Amino acid sequence: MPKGSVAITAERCKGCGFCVEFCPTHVLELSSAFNAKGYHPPHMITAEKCSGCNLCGMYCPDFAIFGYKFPDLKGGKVGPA
Amino acid sequence: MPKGSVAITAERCKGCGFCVEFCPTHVLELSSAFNAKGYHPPHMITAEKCSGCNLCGMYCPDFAIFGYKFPDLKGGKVGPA
Amino acid sequence: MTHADPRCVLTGTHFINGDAACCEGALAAGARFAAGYPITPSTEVVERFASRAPTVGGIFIQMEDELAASIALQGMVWAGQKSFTVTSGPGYSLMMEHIGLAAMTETPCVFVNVQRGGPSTGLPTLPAQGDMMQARFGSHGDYSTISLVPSTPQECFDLTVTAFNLAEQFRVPVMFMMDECVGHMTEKVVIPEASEIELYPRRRASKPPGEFLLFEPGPDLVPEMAHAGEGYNVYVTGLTHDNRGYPLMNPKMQRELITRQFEKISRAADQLTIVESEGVEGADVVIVAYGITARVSRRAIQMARDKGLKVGLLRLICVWPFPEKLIRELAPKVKALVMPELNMGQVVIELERCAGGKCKVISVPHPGGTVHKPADILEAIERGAQ
Amino acid sequence: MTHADPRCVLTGTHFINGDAACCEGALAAGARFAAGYPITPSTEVVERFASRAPTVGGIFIQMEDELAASIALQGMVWAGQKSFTVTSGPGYSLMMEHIGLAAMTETPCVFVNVQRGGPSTGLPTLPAQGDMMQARFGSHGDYSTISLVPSTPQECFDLTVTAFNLAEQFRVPVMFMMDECVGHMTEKVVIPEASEIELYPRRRASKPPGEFLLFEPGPDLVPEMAHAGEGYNVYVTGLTHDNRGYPLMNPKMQRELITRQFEKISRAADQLTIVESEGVEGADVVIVAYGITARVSRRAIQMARDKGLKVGLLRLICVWPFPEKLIRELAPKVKALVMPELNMGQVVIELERCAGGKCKVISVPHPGGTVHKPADILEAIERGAQ
Amino acid sequence: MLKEIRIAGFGGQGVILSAHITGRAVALHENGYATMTQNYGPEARGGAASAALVISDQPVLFPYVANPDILVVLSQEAFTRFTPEVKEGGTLLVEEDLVHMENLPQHLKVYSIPATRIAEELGKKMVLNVVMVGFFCSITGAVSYDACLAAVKDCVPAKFLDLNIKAFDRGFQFGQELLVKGTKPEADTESEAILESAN
Amino acid sequence: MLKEIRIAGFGGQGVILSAHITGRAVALHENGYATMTQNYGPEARGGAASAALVISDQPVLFPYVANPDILVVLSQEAFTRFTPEVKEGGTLLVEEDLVHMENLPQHLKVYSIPATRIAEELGKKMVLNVVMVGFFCSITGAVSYDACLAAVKDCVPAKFLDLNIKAFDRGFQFGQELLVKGTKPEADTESEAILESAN
Amino acid sequence: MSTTPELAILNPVEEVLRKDRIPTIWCPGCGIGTTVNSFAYALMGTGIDLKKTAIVSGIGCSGRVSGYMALDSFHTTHGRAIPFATGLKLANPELNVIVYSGDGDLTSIGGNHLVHAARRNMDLLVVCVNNMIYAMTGGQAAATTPGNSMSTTTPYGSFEPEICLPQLVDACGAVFVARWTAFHVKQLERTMAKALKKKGFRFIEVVTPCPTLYQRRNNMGDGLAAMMDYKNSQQDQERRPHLRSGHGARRRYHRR
Amino acid sequence: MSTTPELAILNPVEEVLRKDRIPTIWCPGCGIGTTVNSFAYALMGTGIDLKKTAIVSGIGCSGRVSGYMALDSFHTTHGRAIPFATGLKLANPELNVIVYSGDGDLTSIGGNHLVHAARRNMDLLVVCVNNMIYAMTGGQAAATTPGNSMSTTTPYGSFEPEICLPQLVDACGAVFVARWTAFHVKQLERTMAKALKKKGFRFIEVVTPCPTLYQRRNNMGDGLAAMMDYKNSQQDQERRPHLRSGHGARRRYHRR
Ligand SMILES: Cc1ncc(C[n+]2csc(CCOP(=O)(O)OP(=O)(O)O)c2C)c(N)n1
Ligand SMILES: Cc1ncc(C[n+]2csc(CCOP(=O)(O)OP(=O)(O)O)c2C)c(N)n1
Ligand code: SF4
Ligand code: SF4
Ligand code: SF4
Ligand code: SF4
Ligand code: SF4
Ligand code: SF4
Ligand SMILES: [Mg+2]
Ligand SMILES: [Mg+2]
Repeated sequence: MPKGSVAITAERCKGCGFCVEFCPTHVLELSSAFNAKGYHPPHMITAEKCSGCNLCGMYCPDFAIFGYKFPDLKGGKVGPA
Repeated sequence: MPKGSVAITAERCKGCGFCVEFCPTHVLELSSAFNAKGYHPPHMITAEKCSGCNLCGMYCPDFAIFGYKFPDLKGGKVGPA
Repeated sequence: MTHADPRCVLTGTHFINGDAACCEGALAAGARFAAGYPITPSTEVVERFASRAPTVGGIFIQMEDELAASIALQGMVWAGQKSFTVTSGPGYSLMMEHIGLAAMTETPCVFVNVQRGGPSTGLPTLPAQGDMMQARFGSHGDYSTISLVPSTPQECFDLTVTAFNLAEQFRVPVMFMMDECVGHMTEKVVIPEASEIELYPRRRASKPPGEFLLFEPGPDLVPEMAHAGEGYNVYVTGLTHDNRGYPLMNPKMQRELITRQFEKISRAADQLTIVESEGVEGADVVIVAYGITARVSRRAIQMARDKGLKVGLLRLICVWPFPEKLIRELAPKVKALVMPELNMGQVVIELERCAGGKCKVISVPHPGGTVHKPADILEAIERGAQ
Repeated sequence: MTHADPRCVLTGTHFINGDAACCEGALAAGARFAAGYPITPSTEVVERFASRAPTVGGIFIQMEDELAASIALQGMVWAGQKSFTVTSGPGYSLMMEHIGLAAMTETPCVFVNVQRGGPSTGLPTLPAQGDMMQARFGSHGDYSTISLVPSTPQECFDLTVTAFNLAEQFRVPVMFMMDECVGHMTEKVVIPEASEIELYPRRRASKPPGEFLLFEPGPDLVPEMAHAGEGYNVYVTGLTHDNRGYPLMNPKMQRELITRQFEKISRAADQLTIVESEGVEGADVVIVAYGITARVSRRAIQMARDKGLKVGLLRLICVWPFPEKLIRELAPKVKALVMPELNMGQVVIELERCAGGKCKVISVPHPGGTVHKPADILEAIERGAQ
Repeated sequence: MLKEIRIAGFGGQGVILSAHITGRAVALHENGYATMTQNYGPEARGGAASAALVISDQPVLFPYVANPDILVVLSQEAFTRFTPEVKEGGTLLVEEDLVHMENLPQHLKVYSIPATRIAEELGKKMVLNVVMVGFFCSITGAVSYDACLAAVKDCVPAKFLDLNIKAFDRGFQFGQELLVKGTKPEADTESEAILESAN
Repeated sequence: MLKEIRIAGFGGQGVILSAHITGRAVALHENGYATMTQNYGPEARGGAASAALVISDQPVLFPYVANPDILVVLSQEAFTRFTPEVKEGGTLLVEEDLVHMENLPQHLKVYSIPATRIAEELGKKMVLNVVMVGFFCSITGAVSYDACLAAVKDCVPAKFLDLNIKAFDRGFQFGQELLVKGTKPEADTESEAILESAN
Repeated sequence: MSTTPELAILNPVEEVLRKDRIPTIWCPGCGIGTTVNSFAYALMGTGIDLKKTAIVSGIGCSGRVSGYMALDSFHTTHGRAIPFATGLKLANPELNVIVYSGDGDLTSIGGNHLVHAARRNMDLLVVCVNNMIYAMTGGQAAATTPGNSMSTTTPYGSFEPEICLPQLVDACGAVFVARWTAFHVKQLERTMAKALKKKGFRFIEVVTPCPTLYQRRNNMGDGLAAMMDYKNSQQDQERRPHLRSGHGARRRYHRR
Repeated sequence: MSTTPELAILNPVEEVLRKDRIPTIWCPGCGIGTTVNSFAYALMGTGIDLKKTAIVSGIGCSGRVSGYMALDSFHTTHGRAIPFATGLKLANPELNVIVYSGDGDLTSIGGNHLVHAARRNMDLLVVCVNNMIYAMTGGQAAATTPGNSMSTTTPYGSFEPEICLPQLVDACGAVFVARWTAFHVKQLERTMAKALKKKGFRFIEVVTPCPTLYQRRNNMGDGLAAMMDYKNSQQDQERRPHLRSGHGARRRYHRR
């Protein structure tokens, strides 16, 4: 049961791979698909491992991805860590 | 018997008093006479004490004075220390 | 128009030099902030300002060089203040990049240049009018600004106020082109009551954030202004930019932007034809001069009139933009226009162009260091009258 | 005249851009030292020089800013070398103080400006000719220098050599006014044999130390030069100075010095009238243009001739000093002179002045970012022909 | 004979170099005249880049290209921007994987090549521009094979020479094959989709 | 009534201030017009300094002084340089200890004062310029005593006010006494020597 | 897997970005954008009044940062961001003024202003993006380019030693000096937040990848390679001044 | 008492002075001329080839030194002596190039060149005459003016801390850094001689009296008073940066 997830704006992505490399739980991978600019944006390969920690978002130089936590059952805060 | 003496170009002097103050043996004094620019150049008051060390020359910002040593009887160098 | 703040105005009669009068003019105009760097013969302006400004809640900052001074003042303006800087030849050369920046970003401010003999270090303590073309063309690229030239300490006061007003009205950097003579000449200067000093207020954004565009031209092509800290998220760049201020680097935007920046000045040509004329009507020869040289010319004119010559004086107070229309009208009516300048012939280029061959144009150049001998100007008048 | 050093000359046929050709021209002219600071679109000149110079015993130094670059090169010259610097608009503005220094100290050197759209940061990658008046008047005070404008990469090579030669002949800083178009345009460039490249050698002191005076004018008013390290105890200052080079700050010395510095150029007006003319004889309309704009004008001329109009082209290669005499002679013979420029109308001021009302003078301004549409120039030709 | 050519894509694709090679071929290896100019934005990579080339048997007066005879596009943005400028009946060369040809004017002769893919197959994506030069040479005949190859050799570092010659040849070959098949791109499903949307 | 005045000496003697005080007296305390200009060298002290003052009952057009009606000299250099410029029949005021009057033109009216010595006696060499203002006021009558005194008061720091008033008065007094004795300097041996060499 | 739809649309940093200007002009793998994230979170986290916050840049790839921030943005001339900011701050002391620019801009052409703003303890936060190169103009050597590196103006390797910025700024008397790399996103955010809340002259250097113009010419791989390098290697001293003598990436400078 | 007539006429330092330019423009009690003595003896003592020695100044009272030396003399623009000297040295490496100028010139407007010449270890000797003021222009505050001092542009006392030059230059990597006062004529001579013989970027600061424009306004007496002060007082820290924290007048800096 994943604790969080990511939102990706594929058209902004320049395929640098920072998010993939620095995701602590190795949730992401660059897809083989091109976006309009010819880059390969990331997608989730092990979504269940995502903690929503938003490290991917912190690293993404193009504001193309960010992570967020699912609402806590006890009513915690929603939003990036 | 003095070991040295000084040469003074009175017209260059601006009366700052450096030579007087920093002569280690207090050989000099500012004279009461004016030079053309209205300054009081130094003169020797205790010439016998002059070692010719040229400290006055080192201090004079206007190249108006310098000290030199008398020739050594044993044929030493003539000129500023 | 608003009026000067009485706390900043040293109302009264003074015996002060042009530099001091310029400082008082800036204060009266509402400048409480200035950035500068010392240089002879301009330093007295900022020295006085450094002492006066804190008494009215202002600051003078002496920057590390003229590059810094000439942009720090623009920061002051974008923070909502009126501001100016003061320099002389070598420092003015160092300010050129930032005069272009001020023109491009339409930053209202005043650059005072107390001209001395050049080129290079030249004659630091002696007068010249050798930076007149530099005032117009010294920065790279095309821009159009305003240059005023005072010829008495009294005018150093009065016209400094005008310089600030024009800067605000047109959102341009205004060049205040003094010279060592006027700057270091001491005379009676009358500073009026604050209520008699009219000020052109900052053209502030009349729309709220979101609707307001920082470079949207008003009816007179001049945009309104918002400052840092007012919630507008202003965007100011020296790049070619659109009405939001965002960089937009293509020939079309360039044409739109630069053409407008020229037109906002050229449309106001009549307002900016600021001259003083004396005996021009019916004259055979008119001396066209500015600054200290205009004053020296008066003696030559007296001498010429004594000889029975019909001579007038057209004193240019606003040199840039050049009063083209006036000269085009005047040239056919006279035998000659004579222009003495404390330079090798700078503004006379424009004079001759505008005269368009309709009369003789006689340049009386002078490399500076002192003023003209009236006899030299007289000689030119006589040549012109033939 | 001597000849170029074969080791420095890349004899052969090349497909290179104007920036590269300029670099090769400088090397061929004997410049093995340069100081610079990167700026688009000029950087390729020094990048190439940085790679080429060490192969011929030279050095390129990238300084910390343009202020430094524009004076380091003068140090190089006073050490006995030929040297130059390269920049574009904003950097050129920063060099203004030192152009004045070079003029005042009569330091032979070359300032290359690859012009881009301005003012301020403007259009860094796009062309303009907006710094033409700055090249003449950008530094404070009065000085007279030479400005050349190439219109093809081939000319970037050829005229760079000329620029160095003129610098040496007159002991002045020479402005080499390229633009982004020409700088970034790639074409065939033929570099001749070194033996075919004539160089004007440094005018070295012909008298021994003690007798030699560093600023004593020769018959053509140009002084000879001694360098640091040659035992002459040279004294070089930006202050007004006497023939020894010692500061002497009075109006008389100022007049003597500045007048001579102007005259050494003005006396050579004929040599410095460097133009290319085509179809001017018998033309109704002559286009007067320089640099890339002259090339663009050729298409407009073709179009006009197709319409049966008699149009000629006068291409200014040396823009400053302005070919005054030539224009004064030409103006009465034509209906109109048309001047397209990639600026809001700069050199046309001189054109109109010299035309003296003898013919129409039509400015075709353009704020830059691209070249003129030939149709716009055609339209001006048609107006002129009426 | 005067031909105006534009090659456009984004920074980093070697657009400028491909124009340079072509111009050089004409100017130095064919006794013709060539003038190359370039436009680029402030971006070092990823921004729009385009080069214009005027080749002629006469000296080139006007160096700019407003309406090219031949347009080579390596990016969608370049396609959208420059296609409308091509002369009536002009030629369009396209990097087929990077460009979706929407609103393609009917009057154009269109030739596509997966230059990036070919370059990647050769082991170095960067040679896509040389592939394109070969393709250009092959399709347009505006410059001879020999001159073009000589220019390629002039311009590339020695250690990449073989690779580049291969890239040039692959591009040239691809063009020759295409010419045999006709001006329209191969009717594989992917490019059919493109053609559809190009109505 | 237009009077051209030059006051000259070296930097640090307060030459400029003395001209300022005099001009101020005319412009602000007498309803006249005064224009003061100055020349100075690059030196902060010790270099040549000179001020020119034009006073008139009409606005002053030409602000410079080529041939003064009155010359005040405080240094040898100033004497040598400016004396030849004085108008025929003009007035020369001299600091007598600092100037040896060689080649003195006969047409001049000459008045000397040991201003520095007087200032030193008052305890501050720096007020020599105010002594000179008093002397000037007294000898030339170009400006009234009251106006001049008022201007002195305007210009000096409060804590030195008394000293300066004294200096002004001493200068004025010295002038009055001299006028009684005639235009030539006191015939003490020292100044006689000067006069001799002034032939 | 349910996502909260609103969140899925808006990246939180966009609160302080000019959305209408994205995508940025920066290259793939350029580290400048990464530093902007740390800055954005620091800005939002400290709760300073964003309406009273201005950001000033010079010219360069890094100098474009000001233009992407939804603050009062000033993109001035090359090297002169600090004196512009000085004027801004003096004339309206209520403003938080941040200078964000490149190494070339702030330390080469603008070096004098850096020195003197630090000396006069001007109340500014200066963030210097150090990619060890003049990037925007195409890869010329900067004062920060490590000795022996290749660049377009040092085709035989640069023969000048590079400058150590924290040491320089410290010598001038800055009250707060720090250095991180773009890899240290969290540490950088915290440092920025801390600096934002301090008064006086504060300086933060961020060593940042420039794959296009610095790394490529020096065979140092792409942006990711640089980031990995920042992460892993603490030993190899070659061409990585962020790891050098006493000024390790992790070391923070405090003064006064 | 017999004097040797020849000696009595020629001051030995005149060998390296332009005699036709004496008297100097300097004020009574100005310390600049005193530093010139140390420099002259150092020059003569080291026996370097004076024909291959050039001296470069900027603008200022101190900047006039170059014009009094019988060397190749360059009086350049304000602040730019170092880059001029850099060009000179690069284009003729045989030259000994000395920059001799004022504190304002070298460290305020010219600060950037100082920083970068030190950084690139340019082979120059820079002598900075620090009189803690802009003298030639009439006494404005400089970056070296001690905090709270009076000057014409700080009529209420300067509110900016002054810079410590040896610390700055050291941080930039100079190979030789020293500071003396004009009182320390012998030490200064020795230090200058030592520096003249070294290679690389060498920097010597000399704290010097300016009675006319700095001291008078700060009630610090005449030139002699300043010299006495340099001699005697080591405790009083007020307004005498030459005595301050760790940068005592007697401390010499060496690096590399
Ligand atoms: C006066 C001036 N000189 C030169 C330039 C050209 N220029 C623009 S950006 C830049 C270098 C930027 O380097 P840096 O600050 O390190 O930023 P980066 O691009 O590396 O992020 C230069 C030299 C300019 N715009 N203005
Ligand atoms: C570009 C420029 N700005 C300003 C000046 C004016 N200026 C000449 S000397 C000087 C200050 C000199 O101070 P410093 O270097 O400390 O020398 P000092 O006179 O104190 O010996 C200044 C500001 C100038 N000549 N050029
Ligand atoms: S939010 Fe955290 S865990 Fe999820 S993908 Fe991003 S970095 Fe990985
Ligand atoms: S970090 Fe951003 S730009 Fe890089 S691959 Fe991930 S989403 Fe794309
Ligand atoms: S030479 Fe020495 S002892 Fe003689 S007066 Fe000079 S300082 Fe005194
Ligand atoms: S040191 Fe020189 S200037 Fe000073 S009093 Fe002595 S001789 Fe005169
Ligand atoms: S050139 Fe370098 S610094 Fe500039 S955007 Fe690209 S990677 Fe970033
Ligand atoms: S003003 Fe100061 S530094 Fe200048 S000469 Fe006089 S005492 Fe020396
Ligand atoms: Mg950088
Ligand atoms: Mg000083």
